[in-house]
Amino acid sequence: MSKQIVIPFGPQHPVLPEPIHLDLVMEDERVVEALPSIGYVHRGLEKLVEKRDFRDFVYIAERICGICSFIHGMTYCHAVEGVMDLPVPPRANYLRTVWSELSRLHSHLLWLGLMADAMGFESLFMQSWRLREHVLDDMEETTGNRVIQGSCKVGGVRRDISDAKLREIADGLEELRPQLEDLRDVFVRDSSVRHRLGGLGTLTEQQAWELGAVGPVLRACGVANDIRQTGYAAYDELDFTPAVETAGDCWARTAVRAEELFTSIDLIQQAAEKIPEGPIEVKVTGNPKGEFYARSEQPRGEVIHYVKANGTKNLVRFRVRTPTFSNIAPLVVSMKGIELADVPVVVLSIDPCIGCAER
Amino acid sequence: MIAWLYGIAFVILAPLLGGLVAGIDRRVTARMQGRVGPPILQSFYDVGKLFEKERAYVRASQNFYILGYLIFIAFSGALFFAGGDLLLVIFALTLSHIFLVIGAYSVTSPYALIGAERELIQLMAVEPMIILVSVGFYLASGSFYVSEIAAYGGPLILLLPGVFIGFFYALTMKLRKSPFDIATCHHAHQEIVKGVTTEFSGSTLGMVEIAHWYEAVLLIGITWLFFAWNPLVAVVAVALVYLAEIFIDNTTARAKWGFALGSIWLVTLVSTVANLAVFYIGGMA
Amino acid sequence: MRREEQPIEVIEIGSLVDRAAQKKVEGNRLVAISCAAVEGKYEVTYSFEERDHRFTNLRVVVEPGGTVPSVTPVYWGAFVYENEIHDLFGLDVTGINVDYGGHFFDTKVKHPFALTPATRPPEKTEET
Amino acid sequence: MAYMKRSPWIIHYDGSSCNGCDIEVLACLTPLYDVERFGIINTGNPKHADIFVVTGSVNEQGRQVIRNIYDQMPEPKVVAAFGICACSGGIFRECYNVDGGIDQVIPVDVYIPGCPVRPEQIIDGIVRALGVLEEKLAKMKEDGR
Amino acid sequence: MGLITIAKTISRNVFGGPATRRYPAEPAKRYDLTRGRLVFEPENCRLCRICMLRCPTQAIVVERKERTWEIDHFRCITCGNCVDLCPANVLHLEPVYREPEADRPAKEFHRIPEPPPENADAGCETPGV
Amino acid sequence: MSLELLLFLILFPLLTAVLCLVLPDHPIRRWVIRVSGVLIGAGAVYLLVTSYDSGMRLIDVPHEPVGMIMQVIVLAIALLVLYLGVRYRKPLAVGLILVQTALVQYFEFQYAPGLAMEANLFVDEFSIIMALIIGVIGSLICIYAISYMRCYHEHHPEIEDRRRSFFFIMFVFLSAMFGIVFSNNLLWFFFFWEVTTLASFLLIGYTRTEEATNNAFLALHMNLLGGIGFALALLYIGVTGAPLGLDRLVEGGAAVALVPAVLIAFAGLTKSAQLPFSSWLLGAMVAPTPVSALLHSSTMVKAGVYAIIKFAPVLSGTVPGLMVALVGGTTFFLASAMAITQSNAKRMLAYSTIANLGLVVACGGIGTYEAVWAAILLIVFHAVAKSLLFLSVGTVEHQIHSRDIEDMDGLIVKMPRVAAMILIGITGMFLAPFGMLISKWASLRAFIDAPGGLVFVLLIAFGSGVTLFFWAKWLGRLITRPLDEENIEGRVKTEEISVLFALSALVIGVCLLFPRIAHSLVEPYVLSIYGMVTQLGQDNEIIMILMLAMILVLPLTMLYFGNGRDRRKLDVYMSGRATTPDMHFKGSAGIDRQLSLHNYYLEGYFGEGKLMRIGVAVSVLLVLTMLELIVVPGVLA
Ligand code: SF4
Ligand code: SF4
Ligand code: SF4
Ligand code: SF4
Ligand code: SF4
Ligand code: SF4
Ligand code: SF4
Ligand code: SF4
Repeated sequence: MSKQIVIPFGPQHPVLPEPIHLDLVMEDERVVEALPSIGYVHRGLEKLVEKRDFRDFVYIAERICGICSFIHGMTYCHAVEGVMDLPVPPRANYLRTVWSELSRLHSHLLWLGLMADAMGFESLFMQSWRLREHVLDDMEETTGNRVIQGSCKVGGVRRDISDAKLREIADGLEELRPQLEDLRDVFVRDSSVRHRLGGLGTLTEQQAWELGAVGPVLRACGVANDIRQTGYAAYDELDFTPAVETAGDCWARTAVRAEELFTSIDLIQQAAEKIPEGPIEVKVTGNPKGEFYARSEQPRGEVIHYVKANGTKNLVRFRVRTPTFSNIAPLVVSMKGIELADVPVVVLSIDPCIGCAER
Repeated sequence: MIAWLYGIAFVILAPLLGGLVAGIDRRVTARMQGRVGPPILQSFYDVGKLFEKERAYVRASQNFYILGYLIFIAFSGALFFAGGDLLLVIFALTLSHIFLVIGAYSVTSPYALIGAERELIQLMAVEPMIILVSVGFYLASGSFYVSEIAAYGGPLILLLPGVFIGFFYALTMKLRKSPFDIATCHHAHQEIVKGVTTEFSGSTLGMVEIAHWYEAVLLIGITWLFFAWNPLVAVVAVALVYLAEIFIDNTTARAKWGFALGSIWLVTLVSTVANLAVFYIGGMA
Repeated sequence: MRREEQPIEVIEIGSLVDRAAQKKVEGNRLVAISCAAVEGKYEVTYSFEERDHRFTNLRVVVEPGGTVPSVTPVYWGAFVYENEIHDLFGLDVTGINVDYGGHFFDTKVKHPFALTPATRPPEKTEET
Repeated sequence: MAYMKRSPWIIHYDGSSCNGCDIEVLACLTPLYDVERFGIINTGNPKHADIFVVTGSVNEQGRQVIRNIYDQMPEPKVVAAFGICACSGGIFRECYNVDGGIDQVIPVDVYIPGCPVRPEQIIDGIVRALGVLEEKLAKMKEDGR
Repeated sequence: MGLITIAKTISRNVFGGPATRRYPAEPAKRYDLTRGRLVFEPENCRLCRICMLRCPTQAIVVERKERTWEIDHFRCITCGNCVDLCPANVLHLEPVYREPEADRPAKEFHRIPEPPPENADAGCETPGV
Repeated sequence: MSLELLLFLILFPLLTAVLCLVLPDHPIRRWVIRVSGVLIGAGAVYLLVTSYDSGMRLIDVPHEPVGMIMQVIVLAIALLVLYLGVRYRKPLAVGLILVQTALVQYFEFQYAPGLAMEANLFVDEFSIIMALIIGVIGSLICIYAISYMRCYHEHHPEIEDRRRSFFFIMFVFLSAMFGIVFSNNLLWFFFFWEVTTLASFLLIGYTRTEEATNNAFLALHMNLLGGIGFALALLYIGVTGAPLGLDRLVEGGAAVALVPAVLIAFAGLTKSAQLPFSSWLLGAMVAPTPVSALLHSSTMVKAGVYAIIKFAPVLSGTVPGLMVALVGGTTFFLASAMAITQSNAKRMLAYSTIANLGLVVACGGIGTYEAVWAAILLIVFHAVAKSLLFLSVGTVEHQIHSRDIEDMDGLIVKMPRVAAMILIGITGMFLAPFGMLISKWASLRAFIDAPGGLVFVLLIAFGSGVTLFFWAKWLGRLITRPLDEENIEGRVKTEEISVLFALSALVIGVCLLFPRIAHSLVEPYVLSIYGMVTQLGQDNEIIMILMLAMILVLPLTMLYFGNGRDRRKLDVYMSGRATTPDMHFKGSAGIDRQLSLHNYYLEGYFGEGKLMRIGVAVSVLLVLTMLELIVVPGVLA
């Protein structure tokens, strides 16, 4: 008897930071069908490798997405370095780690804010983004840009951070910690937040694993899978345990990300302690030949840069598999039986980054 | 006669007061969020601008409904400040909202439709409480007339604490504040875009804004009645109530409509039954 | 800095679905499906990961005009990769559970990564 | 009495960008930059907007969307292209699915270069856009609408 | 579970005052490294074309014959790759942003002055590209 | 004079009925119906004109031989029901009719001769109001039915065309309704009551489909149950020697009349489809729409509340009275809530009818002068607005072949005049300053001051919130317009449209004139019964008239806004998706999607099944308590 409402949701919609489209089929506000479609951000940049010098392509790789752009740049470098078997100096690895973790901090704060906005909690959004600016200041001071850093290059990094500056960053984050803790408490404990997030879009551990969920989505289901454990950059020398929750719902995903803020601060502080002296890059000679899959943990989960090269300065194939792309299938499953008001929340719960998903 | 003058004064002054309150509201909100916020007169700038815009439309009939909305909301406020029958005020207010909803339906747009449905849910959620507020005033003061309620010598708030709590709870929704801003809210980061006003632009939207101002002043007026025996207390109390609403707006996530409806009804039921039963038991004894 | 082992095993197209199923039984998740056009053929690589981060790959080589069977019966979520490969490489994947029918990415150049990319016939719609 | 200048409401659409510019646009709304100081609200709804802020370039699927939003905005309206992608297609100019800057689809009034644009540049850009908005309003009045 | 858990933060905001940087009333915050815009000093350019060949967005066009150097600011991503690679050190990044423009393209065009005769054969092939 | 008029009103429809039965389907029959309709309406109006200010007048009609005829007819009815019950294997119906007949016959032979009755008929302001409703609205509906039934049979060739008996029953029914409202003798009252039961039963079963038959029997069962209650009341009167005349019985007050009052109120509850008996009215919606309009919204169900209001002074302030009121209040709230989940327009109207009758019943049960005042106004407003709505839905249904509210979108374009009339009907049902709302307001005030009024106040407060929702969303559906539809109104028969116009005019007229109606009819009646009366307050009347005027004037602003030809028309916001003029948009995976907009039905919150179970449980408890309260003291005594 009840009739279905069929409406387009997106590509332009105030709750969508990036364009995607859903055909929403609803009864009252219960979503009975929601098939996503993408392609609004697809540029086709993978094909640009055929036109650019593999060393300069890092700037393009960074612009796969502006949010964890540093990690994209780094992963691209890892891939090329993997093909060329290039040893990166330890100090460069530490610096890469520091910037990665700063990226994660700013990305998670950004996402927490968007999530708050998706559930109509404006002041929480403001607070998250306010704290994020602190991280961006650190970024700009050490790399020269707030958002797209341009600090990584094949064979190392382009800029050094002085030990004193590193200590300053570590101390600054320590000062920020109490405010971040307050912020986390709101996300994790506030009853109005739990009303919106709890029990929503739940995935079981097995579902998440078999659907190929990655990053916080996977860890929220109780799987302690974090690519940083594979020990790229300096992570093999630093100590951390991945944040894990077991509920598998939107709340758990939020809690995992909120907790990871503190993991990142710890890692940056450890790195500031342990960072060795030494050069920050090695000279790159010759052209790459071979293939390599570089994997790293982005704020949104595992990213893969695959590089195939034939010994010229242009690569043959460059392919990025981003965490969002991998999380689309889990998202589609999570959307079963939700309400219209939950749509932005559930969509955001995978921290969708369409920019990189579509490249 | 003097009563009618009050009514006319409302029609003229309420937008000024309402716009100012809206401006202060935005300013305070910004402060709570660690921002500077817009100028106090921003709401007037906004509406002024809306009337400068092109008068485009989606359906020609939309303006007609929205004008109805504006007129009747002003009318209900004028009736209130003229000291009229509170129940009639409420009915006129409801009528005006129906005009708004119909305006939203008339444009035949997905988000306006959902907004209209939610606005209706919102009306359905709040209507009982608003009616019961007037019943409470009647039981306490013996009259439905605003003029007589306002002239009641004692502090009505002490007689009607439960009703006041219920009213305060529902006021959040009436003022379109989080957690009950399910149908529209001040900005537009919402799954339903701008709900009922999604399709309105320019002067049509301007009229909606002005209507919101009228409504805010009317609601402030109803709040005032609880404290009317002492104007000084009343001013402070009304300011505090409004501040508290802003505070709540800033400390909660938006609830879903099911929860909003259920909880408002529950609070309405519990608070008013507990409060009003006293009158009936007292009346029997 | 640790460098990962990443074995790639080239297998027959016919055994693909069975091997994928076997991977699933062994507790692997599907990490990615990638495709590359090299030397006149398409390489489709299926990457897997075990819980201990062990990373392995299965690869099939497809002639132009050939098809690959979908692994969605095994890994439900594989449809995103398979639709992508179809749209970018023009490679037909048979039996996808959620088939976008070539509308996963609507690109200006159809199948841009194909060995012979086709140009889309100019569409006259919204431009006025 | 031009209120137009004091209450610029924007709609932001993210074309094929890398998100870098988008998050900077969003950052402008937040406490550190707080463009609501100038009466700016991000409406997300073309019917309410005065300034159309586009970040990122135009791609195959985006053309129609950008056009559609632009058409739905009531006059006077201004288009601001934020970031080099929106100005010219930027670094992705040569990608097979990128058509170039926003001006490939709709007339652009203000260009703001940068990759990404910074909040300060965004504020400058909007201030510039306000000038254009006023001109357009004056013109509209002249035409007697 | 907690009610109104954000109250602490809000009261801190209310009493601590806004965090807003009042740009443009106050100048923008900059750091030494801030990459605002690319500046070119034509005098010492050797027209080696490294910047052109290695610019990831191909913002620069160098014409040796005409002795011209041209940049499209609507393409430059201020990555600084050219700055790093320029053998003559005639490219710099300044921490001042570019202003909005009303027209495109935003091209900056330079004619490189003839070098003094003693440097005449310093023009060189571009290595490594 | 009066006697002749009353007899005309009761007997003339009977004559028409017989003519309908004997005349073939020919223009003559149609003209007979039209002319009689006009005459009946005129008769009712004439009654108003001649006797509105003369208070209650008893009219002496000898019981014999009328009583004999009635006796025969009652037996004939019993036999008919018995026959049908056996034929369709409905043992319950057989049992009920046997019990009822036994009771009545026992009364007839044992007690009736001993009870003196001189004034068998009467007129007062309330019966004038009722007569107007029956006469004017009833005959309008009959006239409407002429063309409606013709189309009905064109659309449904599978249904046997029995229009002769259809109109026969319709007019018999009108006659019986007049009988009810003019009877002072409770035995007569009962007789007419039974005739309406039978008429309703036969009309619900008109199509003879299995569903119709079952629903007809459902209605029969419940009404017979009520009839048994009525019969018991008669028996009680016989046993105790209480007066058989309505006037004197009511005057006797609770001491004498409480037991029969409660029993008749019980009958009234069944007839006006209150919980737990409401299912029959929903089932009755299978009947052709004029039947729904006539029997099941504007007249027959009003007989139930009429009886309750007549006994209101007796019930007032008693516990059983409170129970009656609670049944009504509960019904009001729950039926309104259930209406939310309905998309079938007729079913929704049925629920809303039940709800409004519930409100009237609540007023009657409370029985104070304010409550009665409100109740009568409710009856008036409801009758006009509801009949308009039912008939409009009938007309719409024949054009768009659906009675589903969701299929009515764009009606404002497809059938602008009919849509406008539905709009009038809907606004009449729930918006200030239209009638229903005023009456609700009045009943709210009546309840506040009543003992235990809090419960009713709550029920009204929540009920009106709910009411708002379902009416407004229907309203919205009519004026949304997803497609550019063509106007198909020309296909509607002039006769249908004229009736609708007449009813719309009536709705507006009644709203405009309501102070007048209140002063000249309702207030004198209430005054004569209670010696006290409420008044609306002149300022409030002015305000309401003002609001109405504003609403009526508002469309003139369209002149200012114009049709917008000089402005730019913007497309609907579709999240950036381009749409075609017929509202298709490109969906995911390249599928072409049609935009589809529908209302909410809130099944999860107001599910029919769930609420019905609650309602039945509560109301059964209340009804049982009510009956027990009169049985137990009786037994004890
Ligand atoms: S995951 Fe998102 S934020 Fe990170 S690089 Fe990709 S698109 Fe950007
Ligand atoms: S909830 Fe969203 S739309 Fe509402 S005021 Fe807050 S930011 Fe604005
Ligand atoms: S201009 Fe730069 S930062 Fe902005 S969207 Fe384009 S690539 Fe990203
Ligand atoms: S790299 Fe430097 S010297 Fe060479 S052309 Fe460019 S600017 Fe001139
Ligand atoms: S700064 Fe980067 S983008 Fe700009 S011209 Fe130099 S190399 Fe090109
Ligand atoms: S001599 Fe060679 S290395 Fe030196 S500037 Fe010229 S080209 Fe460059
Ligand atoms: S169109 Fe009218 S007259 Fe014809 S069959 Fe239908 S309802 Fe009857
Ligand atoms: S819609 Fe109604 S009138 Fe038309 S065929 Fe169906 S049941 Fe008969």
